[in-house]
Amino acid sequence: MRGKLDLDRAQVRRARQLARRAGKPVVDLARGHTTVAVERAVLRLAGITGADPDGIPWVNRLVDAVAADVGLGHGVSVPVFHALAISGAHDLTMLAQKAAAGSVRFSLPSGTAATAARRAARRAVAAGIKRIDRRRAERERLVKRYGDPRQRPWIYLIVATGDIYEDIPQAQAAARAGADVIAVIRSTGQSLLDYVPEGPTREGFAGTYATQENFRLMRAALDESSKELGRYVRLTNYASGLCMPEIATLAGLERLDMMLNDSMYGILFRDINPIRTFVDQRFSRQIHARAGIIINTGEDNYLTTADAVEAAHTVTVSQLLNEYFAHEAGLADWQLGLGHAFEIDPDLPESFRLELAHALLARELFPDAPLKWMPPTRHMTGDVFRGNLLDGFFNLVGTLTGQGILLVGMMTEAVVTPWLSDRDIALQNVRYVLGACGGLHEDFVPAPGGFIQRRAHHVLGESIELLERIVDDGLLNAIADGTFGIMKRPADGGKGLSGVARHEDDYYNPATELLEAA
Amino acid sequence: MRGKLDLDRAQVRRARQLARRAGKPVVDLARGHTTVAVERAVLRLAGITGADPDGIPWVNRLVDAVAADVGLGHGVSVPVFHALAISGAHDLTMLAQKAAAGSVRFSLPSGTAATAARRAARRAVAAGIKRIDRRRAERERLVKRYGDPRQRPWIYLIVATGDIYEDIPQAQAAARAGADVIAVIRSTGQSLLDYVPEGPTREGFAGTYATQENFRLMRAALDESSKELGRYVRLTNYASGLCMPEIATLAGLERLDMMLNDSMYGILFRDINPIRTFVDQRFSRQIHARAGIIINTGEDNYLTTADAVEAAHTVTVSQLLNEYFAHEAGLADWQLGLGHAFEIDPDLPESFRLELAHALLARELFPDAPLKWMPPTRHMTGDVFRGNLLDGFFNLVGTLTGQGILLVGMMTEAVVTPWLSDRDIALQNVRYVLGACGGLHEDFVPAPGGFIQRRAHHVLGESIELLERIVDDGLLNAIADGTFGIMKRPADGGKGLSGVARHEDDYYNPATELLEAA
Amino acid sequence: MSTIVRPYGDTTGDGMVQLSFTLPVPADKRAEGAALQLAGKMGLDPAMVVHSRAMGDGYTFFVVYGRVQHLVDLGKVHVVERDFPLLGAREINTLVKRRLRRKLVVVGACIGTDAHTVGIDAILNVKGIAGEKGLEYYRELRVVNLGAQVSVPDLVERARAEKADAVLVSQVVTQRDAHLHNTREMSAAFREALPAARRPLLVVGGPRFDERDAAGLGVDRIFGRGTTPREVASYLVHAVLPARAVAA
Amino acid sequence: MSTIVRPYGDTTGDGMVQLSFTLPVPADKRAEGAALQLAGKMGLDPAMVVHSRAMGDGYTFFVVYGRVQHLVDLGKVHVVERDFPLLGAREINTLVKRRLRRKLVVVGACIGTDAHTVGIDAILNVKGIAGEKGLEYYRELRVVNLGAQVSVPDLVERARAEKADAVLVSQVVTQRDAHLHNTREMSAAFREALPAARRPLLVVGGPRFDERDAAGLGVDRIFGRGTTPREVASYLVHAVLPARAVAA
Ligand code: B12
Ligand code: B12
Ligand SMILES: Cc1ncc(COP(=O)(O)O)c(C=O)c1O
Ligand SMILES: Cc1ncc(COP(=O)(O)O)c(C=O)c1O
Repeated sequence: MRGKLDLDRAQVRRARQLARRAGKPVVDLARGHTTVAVERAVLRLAGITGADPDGIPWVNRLVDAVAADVGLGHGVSVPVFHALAISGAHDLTMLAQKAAAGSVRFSLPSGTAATAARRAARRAVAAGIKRIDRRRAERERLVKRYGDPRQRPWIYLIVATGDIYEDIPQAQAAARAGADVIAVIRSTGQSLLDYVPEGPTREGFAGTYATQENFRLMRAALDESSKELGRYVRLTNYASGLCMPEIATLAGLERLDMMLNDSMYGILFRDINPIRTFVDQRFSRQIHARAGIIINTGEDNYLTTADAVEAAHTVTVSQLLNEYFAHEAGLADWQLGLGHAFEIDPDLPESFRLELAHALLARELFPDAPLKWMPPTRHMTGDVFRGNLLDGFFNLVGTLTGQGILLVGMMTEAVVTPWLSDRDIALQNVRYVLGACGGLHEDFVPAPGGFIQRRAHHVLGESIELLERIVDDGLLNAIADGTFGIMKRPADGGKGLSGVARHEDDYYNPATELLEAA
Repeated sequence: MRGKLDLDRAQVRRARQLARRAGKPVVDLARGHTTVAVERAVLRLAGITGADPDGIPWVNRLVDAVAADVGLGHGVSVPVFHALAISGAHDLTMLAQKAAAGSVRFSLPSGTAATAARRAARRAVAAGIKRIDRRRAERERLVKRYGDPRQRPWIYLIVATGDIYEDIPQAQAAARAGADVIAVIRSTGQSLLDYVPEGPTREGFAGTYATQENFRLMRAALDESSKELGRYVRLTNYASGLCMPEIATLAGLERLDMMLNDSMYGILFRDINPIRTFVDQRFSRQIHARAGIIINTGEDNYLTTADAVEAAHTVTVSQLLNEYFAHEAGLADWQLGLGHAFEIDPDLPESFRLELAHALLARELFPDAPLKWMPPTRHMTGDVFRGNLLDGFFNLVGTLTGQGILLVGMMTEAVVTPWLSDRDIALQNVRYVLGACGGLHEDFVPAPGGFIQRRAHHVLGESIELLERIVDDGLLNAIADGTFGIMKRPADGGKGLSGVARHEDDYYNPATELLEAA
Repeated sequence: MSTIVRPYGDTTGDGMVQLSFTLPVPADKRAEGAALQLAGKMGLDPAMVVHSRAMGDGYTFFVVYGRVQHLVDLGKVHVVERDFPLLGAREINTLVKRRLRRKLVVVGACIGTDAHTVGIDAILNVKGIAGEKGLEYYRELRVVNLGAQVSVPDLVERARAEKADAVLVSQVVTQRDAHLHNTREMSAAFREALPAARRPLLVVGGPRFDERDAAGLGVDRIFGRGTTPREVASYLVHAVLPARAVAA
Repeated sequence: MSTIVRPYGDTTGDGMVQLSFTLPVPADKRAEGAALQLAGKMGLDPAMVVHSRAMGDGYTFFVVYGRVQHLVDLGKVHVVERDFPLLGAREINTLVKRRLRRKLVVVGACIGTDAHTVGIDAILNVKGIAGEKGLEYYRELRVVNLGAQVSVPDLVERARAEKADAVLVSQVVTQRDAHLHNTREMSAAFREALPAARRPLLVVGGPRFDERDAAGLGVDRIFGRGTTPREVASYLVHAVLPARAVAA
């Protein structure tokens, strides 16, 4: 079937080819580097837990100690498991404590010692991956038992009190009120922390820290809700920032179901170094692929800094790149929650038809992906009455164009992080629109050659042009030039570059090995 | 062109024929009767003005005196103009004063005296009709000068403070904010008053009294606004209740542009006697036809007492009857603001598509009428956030189905008569929807044989069945049975029956004569 | 458990509320300051004007968010609790039959110029509301529904003629406190026309009444938003029977 | 003209306002009573609960309409009026050149963990906002935009290094009063690091600040919602030049 937009298949194919060509050099770069975060993720898979009295996780202390002694370029697995073997420490956590106390030093073994260390590392990491596999199987069981949401799009709601113990009842209330997916927003500062905080937390700003314990508490609470409601309620968090690979790992271990995980968000909106990001990205996506986690990409963010009409094609280009990177890392189409958003200035004539054109374009370019449709934010104001109206039309585009995941917009977008009542009002809005207009897509037939088709074709054309330029100049240069979200991020700038190392010849990473073998 | 609903033309023709057959006996009834209100309207055309110290208009005193002396069945024109000739009163107003003082008596002249009285009456009434004609020409001039609204539907806003001096600035503010039509709602009690209050008024409940002076003040204010805005702003009031014909006349004299004027509203919702209503109706519509006034019918009201899905066909039947009565009274299609409303329970699945089906049915049955599309009221609650959302979807139906006049819904529908800010919020809502979705009707193509078409065909079928029953039983019996709005109104019940009289053989009404001659 | 609570935005005790209003002043800094002054007087501290919009030349609309400093003392909440048992139709009929030994007569109307009959019809007509049948459905009640726009003298006259045990009045239009004026006029008329012993039970209802105002309005009971017929019927047997059953 | 006004619903002096909030109590009559109690404390009389809705087991959301009894005294409104002339780009450049005789140095940043740069960029970047160019466009201003998530020590250090005349700080996230804490921390750090005479002018901005709080937060000026670059530039020449032009 040709779809409602009558897209040219040859053009679509060409766009995908260009995205592959634009992304390939970056994948090669990622394959040749590691980062402190990747190495910490590996050790987390291998079983290290806990934090020092200052709250710095032992895994950080351990990786820092290894890096100080032998550098990062060989991977930490071999030196760590070698030290574990010879130090007499019971486990990695104890080893980290000793290292912190200065009573262990790290070195690169050779010969059988090296082989033994590799084998031990691989065994330990395999156990971690096994746990992830079990969590995935558990999810599949629970989904079978309780069932998936009855409708598409899935209803996705944000919780953001900063306090996990306030978040939990709010999340449960939201689930009861109809949410299919709960996202716990992170505290503003977390993405730039180069470690993952520990334990349950109550002091976030505009969001709650992502910690393994918070993940566990919230997943357990939502398991209760799933049981109560007879519908598996999904949990989302953010695999982004300087600890992206570790958080992905913790998500896999605690059976989170979706993760925000964009290939460029950290670069553009957190000023994290591009190389660091791409290396961390690839590893975290391999974990997500294994864990059966759906990723959510962040193209919506571009439209908060760039104009949603002018920059519509940058969203498409980024979706194509995110798709390529995701496939390369082993993710299947059903795991690609590619992002896009309802951010056109509502005062623009025909803005709603433009939104429809953009949303349909994404739908038809990625027919098998559970697209994530994001609500208006930029043009939301303190006029909450108008806000609820705009959110209604956003919901309408969602159902008319068959989006997969609907992030529910809040009338207080411009005012506060969502209140309990905001969510309730927003969910009523969604329910009304999905209920009243659920079948309307049958009657929505963009006029052949009309405004909507023309707009979609135009955006696809612009996307191809932009991809051609990126293929010529290189993606890193395009990012440096402000192509996405008007944010200029040179490849040698940004935070976290010091945590990147080029692979030495003997670089060894049992996790990558296992994940890529699958 | 076949329209979006693919209606069966033969069915549509049949529906119209049935409506004519159902309405005809009632028209015959109206042609054979007069009422106090019709006679007062005639005298108002003939120039009587003013009220006694208790506020009772002289025209009431005069008609009552005539009725007391010679009855109503001959019409008041001849006895009045005969008395005027022999009493030495300067004008009708003075005559009324004398009559009230008991110093004049009325009789039925014969021979040349009768001929002279008729001629005098006809001359006086003709002068009144001439004034109406001048007002119509004036409107046409002003519309030419300032222009019609740039968009369809026209935006229709209600003002209802109860105080004409608060109404005026509010109406002007509304016009500035985008209203094309201003309706001044009437005080709750007025429809049951058997006289028209005089002068400017400040003490209405939930509306402002309809008086000639209030009409004049508001029209003058809106003329100012029209000039300021470069767009002719229309004014609406209510030709309904016990004084319907007089108010229609005053509207013609003061250049109101639209009037609420339904053939059955007074019967059903004010418990006014059916015969009284149909007689008053016919006369008032003849005036409206002459004055170039657009009438607004009240089918929307049925859906506040009956269920909007179950009773959808009663709206269609009533529209067909209103159309027949209107044509019979001389109104042209462009003057038929037939009413219908967005009143389906929003919790009903596919409610929005049902609304679309009903609204399109009306559109395609009456392609040349400026349909009046009424907002949700019954299912509005104190949840004003949800209210604004529903109003947005109501607006969307309005633009998708090409409605002529959009009565703007208010988020506070269930709470208060509109506040200044409610109107502003509501107008922003309208502007957003019409601006963002103005061209969307091109892409709205009900699936052939799909939900919307099937629903429309079904309602048309039910309408034909109901019309057949009405033709068999008689319209008055149907009304007595609660066919419309579940209100049961027997032909011999209700208010105002005592003001109805059967025509005597010599009944004379110069106004009808002049209006029907045209 | 503490009986002191505060409004809840997203954290226990945060006290957050939303507020909107119009001030009759042109939109400028002074207007925003005026809005903050009002919010302050209402107890918002801090208060944020998150939206302001000029309406015409002389008016400005505001949306304000903020923390309200007042505490809500649940212990001091004054409500009209249902102080009678909620009965089924059968019980009600039996009670009337046994204790009144005749039908209980109910006269209903919308008074004044109010023509909103849907509410009183929901209480009186067989059809009822919210799945409950209306009072006409109760075999032992005799219901006389006078409909809309009934004048107070007509109502009193008819109540007397029908020997009404209870008069049920609906008032929906509230602009300029029409519902309060009409109710007061009605109760005064009954007081004037009939000695206390023969006066029917006076009940008013409508979506905007405050149920706590019965005494002030001179009526026996007020029913608000979302009332159901069974509540009313139960109240009637409770209020009419004990006192009068003896006399009857 | 009277300087006393009241909120306006649809009639002068009616005092009508709209209010919504959640109470952490189950939805029942007591909850409605609690809502009315709060509305009463806020000065609404009469108050009508026009909507209530249970959210989960323990919370109820209310919409309340009513007449607020407070008066707004326009004479006592406290606003931060613009107490400096609004200048054009050319005038500003000329003034700086003539009176400062060097470029005026502006250092800007989002501090703390706040990463919302759109607002400060709107003020600083050439592109500007609302049709006005940003400060970078002014030839005689030297703008150093440090971007997002700048720590306070880094900001102080950089301001010192650049010999900043003015430091412009943006704060958008307000949950738990983050913006107030960060601003206080920032102003304290500058006070500690530099003697009063060498301390740059401290300016903060963001959509949720109350412009009247400058003194309390230890800064020289606050700019709120909808600020434009020209206002800021005009303020800078006004506040930096007179005092310092002499010293320079
Ligand atoms: C339906 C309706 C109409 C219909 C009425 C049909 C009819 N036969 O009743 C029509 C279209 C005719 C109409 C006309 C007008 N209406 Co009207 N109408 C409404 C509407 C949409 C719904 C009311 C309703 O039926 N609610 C459903 C019933 C079941 O609820 P209820 O009345 O609250 O009753 C329940 C309880 O309150 C209680 N109850 C009520 N009465 C009693 C009595 C007793 C004894 C007891 C025990 C309990 C009880 O029990 C009921 C069941 O739970 C409301 C808006 C809204 N959404 O609320 C406006 C509304 C009530 N109307 C309004 C107005 C102003 C008018 C007009 C005056 C406008 C005009 N100037 O032309 C006219 C004239 C009417 C008049 N003279 O009174 C205003 C009133 C504003 C105010 N607060 O003062 C409203 C709020 C709309 C608005 N925002 O402007 N209206
Ligand atoms: C765009 C945006 C983003 C973008 C930011 C991109 C960027 N590079 O800036 C992205 C998508 C990255 C983002 C992320 C987040 N955001 Co955000 N975001 C917004 C949004 C939609 C618009 C803000 C904006 O750009 N406004 C336009 C500018 C021009 O206006 P302005 O900032 O008010 O600036 C004007 C004036 O205030 C003033 N001004 C501002 N600063 C200064 C400084 C000086 C010196 C002067 C003189 C004047 C001045 O002048 C400006 C021009 O007039 C708002 C919602 C909304 N509609 O307001 C949420 C919002 C600000 N974000 C919010 C949140 C919570 C976040 C997150 C923390 C969520 C999370 N936990 O993941 C993240 C993390 C960000 C972080 N660490 O700070 C909340 C803040 C809630 C609160 N009140 O505390 C909001 C209100 C949304 C919400 N309701 O939840 N966000
Ligand atoms: C793709 C993506 N990742 C991450 C985040 C969250 O930001 P942070 O990593 O700062 O928590 C967002 C915010 O919306 C996002 O869109
Ligand atoms: C057709 C029609 N006529 C009249 C009215 C107004 O009622 P009244 O005549 O009581 O002023 C309405 C109310 O909406 C109406 O729809």
